[in-house]
Amino acid sequence: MANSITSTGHVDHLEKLMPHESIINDEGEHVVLPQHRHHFETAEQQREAGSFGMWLFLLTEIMFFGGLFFAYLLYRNWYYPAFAVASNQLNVPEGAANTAILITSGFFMALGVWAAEVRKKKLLVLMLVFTTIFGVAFLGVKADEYHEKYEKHHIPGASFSTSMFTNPPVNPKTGKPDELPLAPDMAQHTEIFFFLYFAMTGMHAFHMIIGIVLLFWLTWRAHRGEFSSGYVAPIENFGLYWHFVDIVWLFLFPLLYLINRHPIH
Amino acid sequence: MSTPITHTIVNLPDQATARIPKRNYINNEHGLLSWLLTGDHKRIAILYLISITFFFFIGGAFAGLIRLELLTPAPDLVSSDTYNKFFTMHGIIMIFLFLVPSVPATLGNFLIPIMIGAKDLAFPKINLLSWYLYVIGGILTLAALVLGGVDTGWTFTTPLSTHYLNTHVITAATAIFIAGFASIFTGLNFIVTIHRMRAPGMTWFRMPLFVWSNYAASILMVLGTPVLAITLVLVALERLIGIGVFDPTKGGDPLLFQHLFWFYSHPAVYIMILPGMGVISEVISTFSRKRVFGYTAVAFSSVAIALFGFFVWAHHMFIMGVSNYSALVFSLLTMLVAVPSAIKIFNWAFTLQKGSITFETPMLYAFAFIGLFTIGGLTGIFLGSLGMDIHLTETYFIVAHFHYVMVGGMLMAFLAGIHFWWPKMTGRMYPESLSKLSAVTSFIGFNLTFMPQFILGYLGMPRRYHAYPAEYQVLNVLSTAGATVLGVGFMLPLLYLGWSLKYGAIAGNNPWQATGLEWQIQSPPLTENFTEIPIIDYEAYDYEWLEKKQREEVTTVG
Amino acid sequence: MGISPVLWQFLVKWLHNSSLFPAEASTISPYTDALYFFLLLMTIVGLILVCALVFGFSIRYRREKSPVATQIEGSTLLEATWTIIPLAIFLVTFVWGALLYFRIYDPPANAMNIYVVGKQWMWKAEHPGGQHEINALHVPSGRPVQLTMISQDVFHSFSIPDFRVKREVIPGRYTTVWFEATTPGTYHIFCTQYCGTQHSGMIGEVTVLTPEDYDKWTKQSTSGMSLAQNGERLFASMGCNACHSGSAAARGPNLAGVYGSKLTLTNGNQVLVNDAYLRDAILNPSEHVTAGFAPIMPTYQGQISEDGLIDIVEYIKNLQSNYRVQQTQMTSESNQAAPPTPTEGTTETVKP
Amino acid sequence: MAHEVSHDQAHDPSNVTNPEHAEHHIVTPIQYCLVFATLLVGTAITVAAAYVNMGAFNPVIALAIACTKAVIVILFFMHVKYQSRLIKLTVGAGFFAFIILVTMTLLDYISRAWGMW
Repeated sequence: MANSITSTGHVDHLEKLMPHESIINDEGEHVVLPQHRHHFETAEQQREAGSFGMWLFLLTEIMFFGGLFFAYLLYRNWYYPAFAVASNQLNVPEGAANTAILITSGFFMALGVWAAEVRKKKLLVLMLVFTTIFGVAFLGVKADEYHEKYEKHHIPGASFSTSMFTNPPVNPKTGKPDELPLAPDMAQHTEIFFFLYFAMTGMHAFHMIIGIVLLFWLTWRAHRGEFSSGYVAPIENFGLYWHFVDIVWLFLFPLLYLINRHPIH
Repeated sequence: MSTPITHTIVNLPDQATARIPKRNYINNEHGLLSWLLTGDHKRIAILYLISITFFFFIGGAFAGLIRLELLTPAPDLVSSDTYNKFFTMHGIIMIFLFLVPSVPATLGNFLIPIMIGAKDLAFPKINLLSWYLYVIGGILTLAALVLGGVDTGWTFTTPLSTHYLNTHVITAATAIFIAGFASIFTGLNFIVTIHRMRAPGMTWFRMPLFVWSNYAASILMVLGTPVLAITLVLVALERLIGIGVFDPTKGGDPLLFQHLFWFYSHPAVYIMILPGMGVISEVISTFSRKRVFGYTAVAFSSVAIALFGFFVWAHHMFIMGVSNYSALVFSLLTMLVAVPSAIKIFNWAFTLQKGSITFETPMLYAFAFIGLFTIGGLTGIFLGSLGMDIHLTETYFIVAHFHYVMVGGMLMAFLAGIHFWWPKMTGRMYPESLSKLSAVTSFIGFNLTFMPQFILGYLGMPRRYHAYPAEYQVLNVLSTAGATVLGVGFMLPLLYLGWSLKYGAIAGNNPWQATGLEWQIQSPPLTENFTEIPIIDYEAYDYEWLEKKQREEVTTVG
Repeated sequence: MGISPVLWQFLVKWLHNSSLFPAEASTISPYTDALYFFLLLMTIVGLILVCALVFGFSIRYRREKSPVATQIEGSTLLEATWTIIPLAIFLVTFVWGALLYFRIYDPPANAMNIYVVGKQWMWKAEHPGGQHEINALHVPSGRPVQLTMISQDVFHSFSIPDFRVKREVIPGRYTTVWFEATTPGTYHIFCTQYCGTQHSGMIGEVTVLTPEDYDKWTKQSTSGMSLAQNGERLFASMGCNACHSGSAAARGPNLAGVYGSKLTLTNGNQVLVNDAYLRDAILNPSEHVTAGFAPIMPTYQGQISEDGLIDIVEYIKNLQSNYRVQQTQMTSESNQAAPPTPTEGTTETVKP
Repeated sequence: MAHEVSHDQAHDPSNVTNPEHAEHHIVTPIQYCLVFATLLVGTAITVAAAYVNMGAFNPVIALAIACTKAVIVILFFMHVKYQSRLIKLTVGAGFFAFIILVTMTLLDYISRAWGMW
């Protein structure tokens, strides 16, 4: 008996012929998800393919950031003194706070995925909103840090000044400068550190902005109840993307902010 | 009804009664929008085929101009700047807009779902997005060309590309960045489809070798392309802000660019050649009526090439001041990566043993591939061995080597694939005798063009030279003559394939009596490929199964 | 090699005259050509083998002669043979190539050093004796010649096909290659790395002279000051002698005889003082502070051209005693006229 | 005629559409809170460790903590621990490719100082 699945009106055929393929909801009767794309055999196969595809995309992101991380690794070894002093210009409390904010945002995203799986729509929407709030908070702190670099003339390019490094200002409390003065040629290499700092955190912030835009769209769709009846793939895949962006920051924070924080004398 | 012993395998339905099937993916929907917004992998393959052919002939035109200029030792056809823009455009268009996407995006898109028994690729919308990104990348490249061209060479060597040129480098870099994502999405689609959407019974070792080689190429696309993306971003940033990681006067290291660029660009040459090898496995097996000799060896050597492809990139940099010891390591690994290609060549040769061989056009192109790819591959060993590389690198020997592999190997395989699956894609047969003529013309033209360049290479004529010493002229004239013949050889298929769309004989389901799943359904296929999901219980290239099926005359699936 | 040298010379001469083969004008050329012919042989044999298999099987098993194909699964023995044999041949090529590579890129100790500076679209050769040449290079035959090369702007690549040598010329770092010319004559120099508009114009001539002609040439083409003397002038005018005066209380380390010695730096690691180290120390002094000295040396990045750096490096290489340093310092402080520089045999006076 | 579509098509081991047929494991919020806590503690430790002078070990410690945090996020937040072997393999392949890029390129940079080049 050839189970011919013509392209028209396939939903009822599927129902009759492959009952075990559809998702069994609470009352145990079989319902086929409307989002079931025709070219997949089962919804399960579609979901597996979706997360596998998302992971492959994250692979490209790993290699994309990989190039930057290698450049950082190379120049940190070549110009360690410049990197150490320049890294001390970054504000550790703000960085640590940012890391905590992003971890919290990831936590709420994970709870969001859970809420979608157990089909609690209101909880899902709430979690997505929290994730967005913390995401935006992260960007706010980032913007403040960038502004501080702007004031100190640490943005690479024409306006970059190394005076801060060649003769470091005296710390009013201790009466002595916090840093050893850098030789002028080494001070010039601090511009490479700040270029890498802006390239890596800028690329990370750009990915955050994309994530937040997607979050607004997903929150709106979640609010319309699309993801609380078994179809969770978009939430799950966005969760993967969001956690990936969180992992990139988990590496960026120690590598950029904490190169050499122990006091020098 | 056993066909009389003739010299050809082709069996077409009786032309008087045969018709193109009423419902197929071409006439399923009408109107431009149904093509531009399609999710059907077959239609996207046709869109890719048209846009790739368009860019191939633009790149080919630049090749013609270059050969025309090199007819005379003096720089007399165009100014140096224009000549530099010619070879840069030739490189960028041919590599990023033709060779990387050609077989995967056209034949791969069309055939992989059918060959593994799926209705479509895993992500049809991403597949369409991939084509749009390709077209945007192409348009941006043409924009860079029209606005004034870019003369950095396709390798964007820094610090030349970042500080010493004011041509449209950023436009070209953005174009390649976008076209790179088209290649990533194609690779991503293939990997997910091959892993997750095979028909029941289609185990890994029952899949055709075409699917295996596209799978290996997809791994390279997904893992390699992003590194090129970040490298081009860094080049663009350095041009905009002026400080960067590649500027030696500010402490940067230009060799870091070479490492990051070649980390992608060497796997890219395997992205280009592996799908071509897949086509050759299919063609050789069909026209010798035999299972590919050592199926598992050929399948695993595709994956081995993909894996080793990541370890060898610095053989492009042997004389650039990389340390002697790392040069040793990369030279040794380059020798290892050459072995799987040798395995494949011998396996194809032994597939012919005890076969029942016929010589249609795809088979002619396959023979051309085997011959020319052997030369291309072995000359690669010249460049892999350190001492030889010192004398041969950056000369015309390199130009001849990669054209033997890319044009002799990849393009011959692409044309073999186009001729082999043309009946399946369009339902029409192409004129056999004229296509054989064009195959022979291309073969002769190709050898006449690039064999002299090996000799020029050993004589030391440098690459990308607008003018050269007089004693090299004879060989250059030969090469230009060959280029004209090659140009004619590549123009012909455009004509008779176009002609066959309207006047070609009706092909029927299985004109070549091949065993692939794609030959068991109607041609051109339905939009959803199969009326029901096929159950596979036979091995790949199983001609006994085909024989039994034809005797029973049961159209199980079509 | 199986072919007798006479036949070899005849073959190479005939091919060269019909411009199908480059001349063998350096000691390394025959070795490179030997590897080339071995690989050519490998390619031809491989091609013949594959074509024989393909055409043999095609004719023997064409459809007319064998209408039904007999399926063969494959044979692991055959797979093993065409894995091991190509691998063996390729490994032989690897070892042979590596030996050749190390021969070309490790200059012998007694090599005569010539500096080459690549600049967008011209080659500047600078002989220690002071001869400056543009797009030309005069070298004696029979003596190893080492080229220490650097670029002022973009990647170039110094290539002499008839000597079978080629080396990338990178901005920011010295790269070296050496050769020993054998037959006098003029040969091409090419820039083989694409370097912009006039890339194909960046060519020149190597003129190989017999040792006697070479000495005659050095005499009549001297342009006055040797590199070391130029270096001495720059050393003084840049104020280097203020710190590197060689006296005990000097703020900079004593540079006499420092070339070729092993230095310990403030961060403790040991370094061999060669051309590259001297150049880096001038441009990035803070990374090359000798143990026991304060990191107060200013950077000269962008203030001295590559030629100037070469002159200073050459001067430091020839500095055996601080006699000249103290003398120039003394004359610069007092207002006497500087002693006339001796004219003949300029290089001797620098050495005490 | 075509094969009878066996009812237990999904459970047939050679059913390649979904070989592992992993039923979907739901990670409970308690596990998420645990992971959340460890991540915050990890951040605190890495900041504290930066202020202690351990010479060459500082970057090693910082990277070790960052790697453990990343592995925890991948396993629990991204559910890789409960997913098919294929996804685990893909994650491994990604980091393996990155490690190739780093080690093979460092191979050149490190060995430059060894001999004359």
